[in-house]
Amino acid sequence: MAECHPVGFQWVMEAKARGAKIVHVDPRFTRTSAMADVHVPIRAGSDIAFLGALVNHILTRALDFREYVVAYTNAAAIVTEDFQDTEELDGLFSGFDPESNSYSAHTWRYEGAEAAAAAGQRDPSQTGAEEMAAAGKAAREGGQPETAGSGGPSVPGKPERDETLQHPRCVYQILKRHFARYTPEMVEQVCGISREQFAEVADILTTNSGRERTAAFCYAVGWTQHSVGVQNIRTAAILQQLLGNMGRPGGGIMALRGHASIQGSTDIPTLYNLLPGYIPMPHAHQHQDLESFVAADAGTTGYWGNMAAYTVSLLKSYWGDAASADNDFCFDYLPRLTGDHSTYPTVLAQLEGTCKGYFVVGENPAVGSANGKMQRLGMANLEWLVVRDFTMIESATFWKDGPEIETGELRTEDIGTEVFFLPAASHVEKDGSFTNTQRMLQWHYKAVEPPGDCQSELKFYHELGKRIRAKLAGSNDERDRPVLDLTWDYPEHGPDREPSAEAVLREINGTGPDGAALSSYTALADDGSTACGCWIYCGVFADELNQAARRKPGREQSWVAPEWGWAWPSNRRILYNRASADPDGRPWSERKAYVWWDADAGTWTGHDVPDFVADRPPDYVPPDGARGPDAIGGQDAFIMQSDGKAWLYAPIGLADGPLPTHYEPPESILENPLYGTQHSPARGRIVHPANPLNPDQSEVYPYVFTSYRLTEHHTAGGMTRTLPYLSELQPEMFCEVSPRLAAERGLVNGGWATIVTNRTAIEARVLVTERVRTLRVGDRKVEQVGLPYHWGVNGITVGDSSNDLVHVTLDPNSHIQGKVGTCDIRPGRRPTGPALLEYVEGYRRRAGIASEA
Amino acid sequence: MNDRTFLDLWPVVRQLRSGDLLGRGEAAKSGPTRRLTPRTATADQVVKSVCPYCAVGCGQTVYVKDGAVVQIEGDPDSPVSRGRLCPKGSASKQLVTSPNRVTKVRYRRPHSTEWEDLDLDTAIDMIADRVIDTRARTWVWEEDGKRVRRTMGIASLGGATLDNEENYLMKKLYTALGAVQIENQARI
Amino acid sequence: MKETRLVPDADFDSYYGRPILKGPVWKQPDVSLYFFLGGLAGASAVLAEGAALTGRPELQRVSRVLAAAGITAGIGALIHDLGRPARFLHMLRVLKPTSPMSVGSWVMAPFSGLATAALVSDVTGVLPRLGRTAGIGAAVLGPALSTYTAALIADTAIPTWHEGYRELPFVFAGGATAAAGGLAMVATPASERGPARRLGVMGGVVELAATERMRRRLGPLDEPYRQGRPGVLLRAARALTAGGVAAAVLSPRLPVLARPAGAALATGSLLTRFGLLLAGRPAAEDPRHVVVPQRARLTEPVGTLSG
Amino acid sequence: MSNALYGPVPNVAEQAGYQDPPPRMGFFTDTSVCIGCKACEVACKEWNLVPDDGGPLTGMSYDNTGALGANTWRHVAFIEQQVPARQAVDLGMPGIGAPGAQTAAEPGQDADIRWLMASDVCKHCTHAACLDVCPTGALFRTEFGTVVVQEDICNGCGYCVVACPYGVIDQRKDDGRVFKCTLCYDRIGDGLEPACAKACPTDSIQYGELDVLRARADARLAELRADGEAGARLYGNDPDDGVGGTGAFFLLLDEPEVYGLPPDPVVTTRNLPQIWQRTAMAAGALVVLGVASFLGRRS
Ligand SMILES: Nc1nc2c(c(=O)[nH]1)N[C@H]1C(S)=C(S)[C@@H](COP(=O)(O)OP(=O)(O)OC[C@H]3O[C@@H](n4cnc5c(=O)[nH]c(N)nc54)[C@H](O)[C@@H]3O)O[C@H]1N2
Ligand SMILES: Nc1nc2c(c(=O)[nH]1)N[C@H]1C(S)=C(S)[C@@H](COP(=O)(O)OP(=O)(O)OC[C@H]3O[C@@H](n4cnc5c(=O)[nH]c(N)nc54)[C@H](O)[C@@H]3O)O[C@H]1N2
Ligand code: SF4
Ligand code: SF4
Ligand code: SF4
Ligand code: SF4
Ligand code: SF4
Ligand SMILES: [Mo]
Repeated sequence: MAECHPVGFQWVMEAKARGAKIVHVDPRFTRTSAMADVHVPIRAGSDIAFLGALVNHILTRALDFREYVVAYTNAAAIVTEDFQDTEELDGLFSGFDPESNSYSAHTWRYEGAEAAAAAGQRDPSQTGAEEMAAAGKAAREGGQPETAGSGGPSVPGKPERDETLQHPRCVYQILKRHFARYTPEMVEQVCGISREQFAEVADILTTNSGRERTAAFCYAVGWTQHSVGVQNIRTAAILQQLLGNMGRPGGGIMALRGHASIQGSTDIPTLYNLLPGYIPMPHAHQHQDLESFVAADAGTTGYWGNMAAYTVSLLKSYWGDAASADNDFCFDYLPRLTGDHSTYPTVLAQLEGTCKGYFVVGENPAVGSANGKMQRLGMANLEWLVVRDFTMIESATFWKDGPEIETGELRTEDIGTEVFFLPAASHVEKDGSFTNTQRMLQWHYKAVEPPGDCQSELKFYHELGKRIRAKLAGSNDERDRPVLDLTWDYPEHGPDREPSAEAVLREINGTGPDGAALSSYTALADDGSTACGCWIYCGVFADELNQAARRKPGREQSWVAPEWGWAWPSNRRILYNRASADPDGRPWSERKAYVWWDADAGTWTGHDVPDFVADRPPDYVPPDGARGPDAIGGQDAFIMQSDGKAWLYAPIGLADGPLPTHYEPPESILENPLYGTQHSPARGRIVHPANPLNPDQSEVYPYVFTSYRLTEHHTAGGMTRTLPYLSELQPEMFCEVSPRLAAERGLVNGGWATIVTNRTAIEARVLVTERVRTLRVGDRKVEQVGLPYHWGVNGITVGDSSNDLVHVTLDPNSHIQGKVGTCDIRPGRRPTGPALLEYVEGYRRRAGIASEA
Repeated sequence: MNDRTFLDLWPVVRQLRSGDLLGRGEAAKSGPTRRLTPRTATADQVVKSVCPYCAVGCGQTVYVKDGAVVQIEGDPDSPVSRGRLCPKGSASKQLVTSPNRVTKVRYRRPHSTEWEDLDLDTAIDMIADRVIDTRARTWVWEEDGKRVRRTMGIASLGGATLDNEENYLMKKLYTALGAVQIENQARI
Repeated sequence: MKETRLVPDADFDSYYGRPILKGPVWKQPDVSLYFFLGGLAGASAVLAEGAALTGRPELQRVSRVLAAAGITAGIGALIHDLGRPARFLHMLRVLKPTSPMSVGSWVMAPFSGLATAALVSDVTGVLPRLGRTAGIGAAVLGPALSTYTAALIADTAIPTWHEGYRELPFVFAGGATAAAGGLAMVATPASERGPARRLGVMGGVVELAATERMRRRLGPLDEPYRQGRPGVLLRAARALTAGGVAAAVLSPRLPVLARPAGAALATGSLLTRFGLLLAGRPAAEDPRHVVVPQRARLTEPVGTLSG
Repeated sequence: MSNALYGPVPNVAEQAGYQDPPPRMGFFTDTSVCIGCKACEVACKEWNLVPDDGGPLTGMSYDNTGALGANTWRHVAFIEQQVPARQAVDLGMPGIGAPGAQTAAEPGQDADIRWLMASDVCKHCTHAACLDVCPTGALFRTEFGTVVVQEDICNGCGYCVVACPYGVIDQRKDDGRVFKCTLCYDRIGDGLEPACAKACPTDSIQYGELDVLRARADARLAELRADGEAGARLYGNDPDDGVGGTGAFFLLLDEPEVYGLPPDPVVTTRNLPQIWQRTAMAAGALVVLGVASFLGRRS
């Protein structure tokens, strides 16, 4: 965190100054470790084993916050008899289809909850046993697990419960059994973490949780970028639920996300599987009309129950008057998914030739995406490519200076891609809002005109849309109706006739029947009377004011600082904050008071906007058959969940199992010590000759590598390798190795090393450092190679890209790439030109992998 | 020391006149030093902004003089960052004013070995044509007997560095065009 | 008061062995040359005045030339060394007693005028009285000009220089007189060479003795004077000076030795300047020279390094 | 007004000729909370338009700027050390040379590591050798008690470079003049915080009135000591030290030399009276030699 979110880290330091204990779990000793009370070096890719053992530690010693657990989590829920755990199936859950490598969640369901097979549910895996497997696969590929970005997926009805937590099939007991084998000894075997250190962390965590104290988890891509990325975070979520750390100040799980508006670009997604506000993109097999699309949620409890209103309002904001009840609000204008159309399959489509045109707008896949070669080969096979950036990034110049040109795999003259490089305007050259990692929107103002041809994306896309519409004007082709009916008239201003970003934000916020900006998504209707571009952002333009531009100085308001920017939903700063009060609505403790029930006023109140129905008393019990928000009970603190509870066990919604399970990374030096199942069975595999994996436990690739960031550089480097002040601070690509590995391989500090995988080999300068520890995993010594991934061929400082080494294997839920693999490392620089191919081939031969062609 | 004589221009004289016999302070100051003003004070516009790098979302204050950015520093009002910036945030001015920025459209013809110049207007027009053409050629109404109403011929990547409003317009336009392979950094 | 203790090699920490101090950025040979020429000029002005007072016109002429040419060339070297030569006159913006360079500048400026005036008057015969007065002025400033450079390098943080502050002025005074005497020996006819020879011999002896004493006191800090190029230069300088002294002593009986003796004395003085100055960089770059004595005085608080 | 060359000075600005100067301003750099982010280095360069002077990778942990210099007015040092396992009491065994050079073996279970980071800067000495030796008055003391080079005056004589006991100030090669931290004289004159301190995410660099900072530092030291951080110490805060105390002082977790700082610097001008005295004696000696050379025979 100190490395990648340094200014956010000031709050960790603040906490430390007040006595907080900081534990840092990372393969390397980083700047964060330097400030931590405890640094826990871990074998990359083994976090579930470590976290799972903490779960086990809590459960076996009954250290959980029982009152919280019973009231707010699904610990008491009973699961059907059909469910079989990894204990029984040696690492698999019930419902696995080896044919499609995917799960059906049917057997994971709650007892008593309807197993209704309503068509078109958000998660189709409950559509009945016959279609289970196929539907599970479709759901996974359709990226539906990710639609849980603002609340869990729906389970219809409420489950049977045993509040004594004794029922053998209640979630609590299932959890106990599932994690029983996650012992400190196992942690030693799997993660290379000593029992003493494990005990210390367990003690710090549990003694700092409870009524008076809370513990928080912060994570980022050290957890997500794995084939079990989502399950890594799920394990932490289980811990936090058991310890009562959710929805409370100083608690929770903080995703330290990436770019300035990565959160915004998920909320208002430029993602294939989502529409704004986590509304899923319709799937061809389930959603042919609006009714089937919203049906699954229409039946459920909680705020997702109003899905129809959100969807219709979105369609109205896209197609305005053209969208009416008569034409299903233009629902049919939406393209449908049939599978996984995420970025890596798109690259496969480029290699196949089906994907012909590519916009790269503010991303640098030639350096940033896993398996850089696949990315470049894909781009070399396009008809046209538009790159919009500040500088000549590698994704714009691959056709003349990519590594494949050097090796002779590609010839510039043979590459038929037509490339447009369009210069982009920077953040000070345009108005707009970023949503930071706390879900907070902050407005930035245009300060100067963009130089030369530079334009904002807003201007470019608006202009592009205008031209396409003009060129298609008069077309009678049904295909063109969505384009021509689009509401696309935004007020323009300034010398370059820049569209008004505020007008767009207002459209996102939504307007009511009278055309005035709405102030809350609760006002959205499903009859076409309201329009709203992103329901969770409704309120950001409340009172016709740009709430994201609010800048009341932090020191002039409470520590929650609610009048700075605007956080979705409803300017709420801590989600599920109802859980900061006990079931009766009283703060768990005075120290930790945040939101509570004011019985006299008959309302929830506190330091933040309560995340609850404002006037719903703690003792409210919804009547049978209640739907939508009406079905939220007074103690259902997790209101976006359809059952109102935090999920220790996920009966639905995950592609790789209801509980986190340790699997070895796709390339591993170990045999899975926990189960006979080596890898995550549902992991996303990208099969292509350019994406070969190293064999497991190969002596040819005996070391683990992992990749990461440096404080001084940013991601693929386009924004830092081009700047003199940052380049001089980290002037060359390097790798970090332990003194023992250096001795073993003859690596010299400051010298060169070549790092080899089945994909290719790269070179880097060497830092020999005690900060990379040799791990004792069982009775063997495990060495890890650390690789920052910021370098490429352009810029002030240039170097080989780590991502040329990284294979593409995806998390099945989020389709995110991995960051670890296995490799060999040798002193000296790598061969250049065609000799590099021969060198890598030599490794392949020795590893016994037949080469393709 | 306000009533300066001509002789006072010579610091040696000032040394003797002021108490600064050793010529350490007051006496040694030069004219430009006396007139020193920070460029934050001489800026003709001060604009509130947000750091463009990472998701922490630190507040920035942008100082503009004669239409150019002269300084970017932390916004002390921000409850997120309290005026602080990391090295990247601190280098933001260089990001914006860097001579390495490419400010002209560049065009590479298929199979060509070089970049060419291209007029911005023409470029956008050509891109619009490419979109229309590719879309027409790759349009699919149905797949496996189900209506899909889309093109798999056009993809887009990027969004996490962009404004919400930009992402909104992008997704809106792409969706209307029937393009579905729209992706950003959330995936990688 | 304790003198500098021995520098033990063990038990010493540093930051990657990096220098703690910055070495001199002075250009070479400019600055060493200036140090030599300034010293030469100052001592020559004294010699010239002596010659004038005692009626030795040849010696007077030669010494006046050495004083004026020395300082002119010296200033040239100095200006060449400056990072911003156009700002040479900024030297006279302030007068700072805390800065040997400032004081030196205020000495050098009038000196150069006076020495030049004295020479011009001597050569042209114009304004002889003023010329003489100028000569006296130069002779008064001369000793300061010859020695302030010692104060200059002693008043730095470089331990090897600073810790030599007791003897350095004598090294420089001796060297300056050795050079002035030596060069005057070379250029003056035998009839008027006596004072030059005696000056050269005495200067050489003082230079040798002071250098020896300084280096002994420096102990381990002497290392930069022993090693590398400075070591070679200083060894050569010592040989030349010692040889020059011996030859000069013998020269009344063996007149052929006079000119070589004078040249050897001057060259010895020149090389001493080079050696001392060039040692500044290695002295600054070795963190041991900073850490070890400082650490030692911290652990034994009674001892002080500089007394 | 004492015009002292050594020892504590109650009011440095007054000593430099200012009447009723504002309080002395300075830095307290608490290295125990430095995360080595180098924001200070970048912010300083951005504000002061300092050129970049990047070289190749140094191999010195994450330090690639090496040292303070004409183009690096803040420099962050990175020190990797092995320390006995989980005992924040001992100084450990600081190493020299490249990290990892000390042991090629794996660290024992009894050895832990720590990574010290510290942002160094000009000390703005009470007795500033650089200033006192400057012949042009380019270096001067401001009303805030700080030490600043005037770019329009400096003639590049280079004297200050060798005078600084901390090796701070240096010449910019292509320019000839010397440069160093100005403690953002322009900014503080306008009531602003220096750029580096403002950027510092963890408040490792604290700017303020020196007296206030010294008190705060004492409290912080006591706190760390109480936490068992036996190696913690203040550096430069003592007006009785060799430079009269510094305007920019530090809290360190190990010996100064480990961070590349001199353990006990003494301002060279402390000996200036003796130096002048010796010089006068030598000049006198020169006169004596001159006179003596005219005694005796005529040729
Ligand atoms: N300076 C800087 N800041 C950034 C960025 C940047 O490029 N530079 N990028 C931004 C972006 S886009 C993102 S997504 C965030 C990412 O922020 P982070 O997730 O903090 O970034 P990383 O450095 O990639 O990974 C964090 C740590 O994970 C460790 N790690 C690797 N493998 C494992 C593992 O298996 N288990 C565990 N426990 N740890 C592991 C690495 O050693 C590394 O120290 O940062 C954002 N902030
Ligand atoms: N091996 C390995 N690979 C990784 C990771 C890892 O940890 N290990 N991390 C992954 C993660 S989390 C991420 S987010 C990616 C990041 O990878 P990328 O997103 O590909 O990398 P960036 O360099 O951030 O690319 C963003 C580009 O957007 C440009 N840009 C900035 N603002 C604008 C704008 O307003 N308009 C336009 N048009 N362009 C703009 C920048 O100049 C920059 O070139 O890398 C991923 N790759
Ligand atoms: S200043 Fe640094 S921490 Fe803050 S938003 Fe920018 S990159 Fe992130
Ligand atoms: S540290 Fe050096 S440069 Fe800074 S004031 Fe002191 S003597 Fe001058
Ligand atoms: S180099 Fe400049 S600042 Fe340094 S002493 Fe010389 S004139 Fe003064
Ligand atoms: S005070 Fe100003 S000049 Fe000095 S280091 Fe900090 S930013 Fe640079
Ligand atoms: S900005 Fe602060 S935390 Fe960062 S390196 Fe500098 S002193 Fe350390
Ligand atoms: Mo990211």
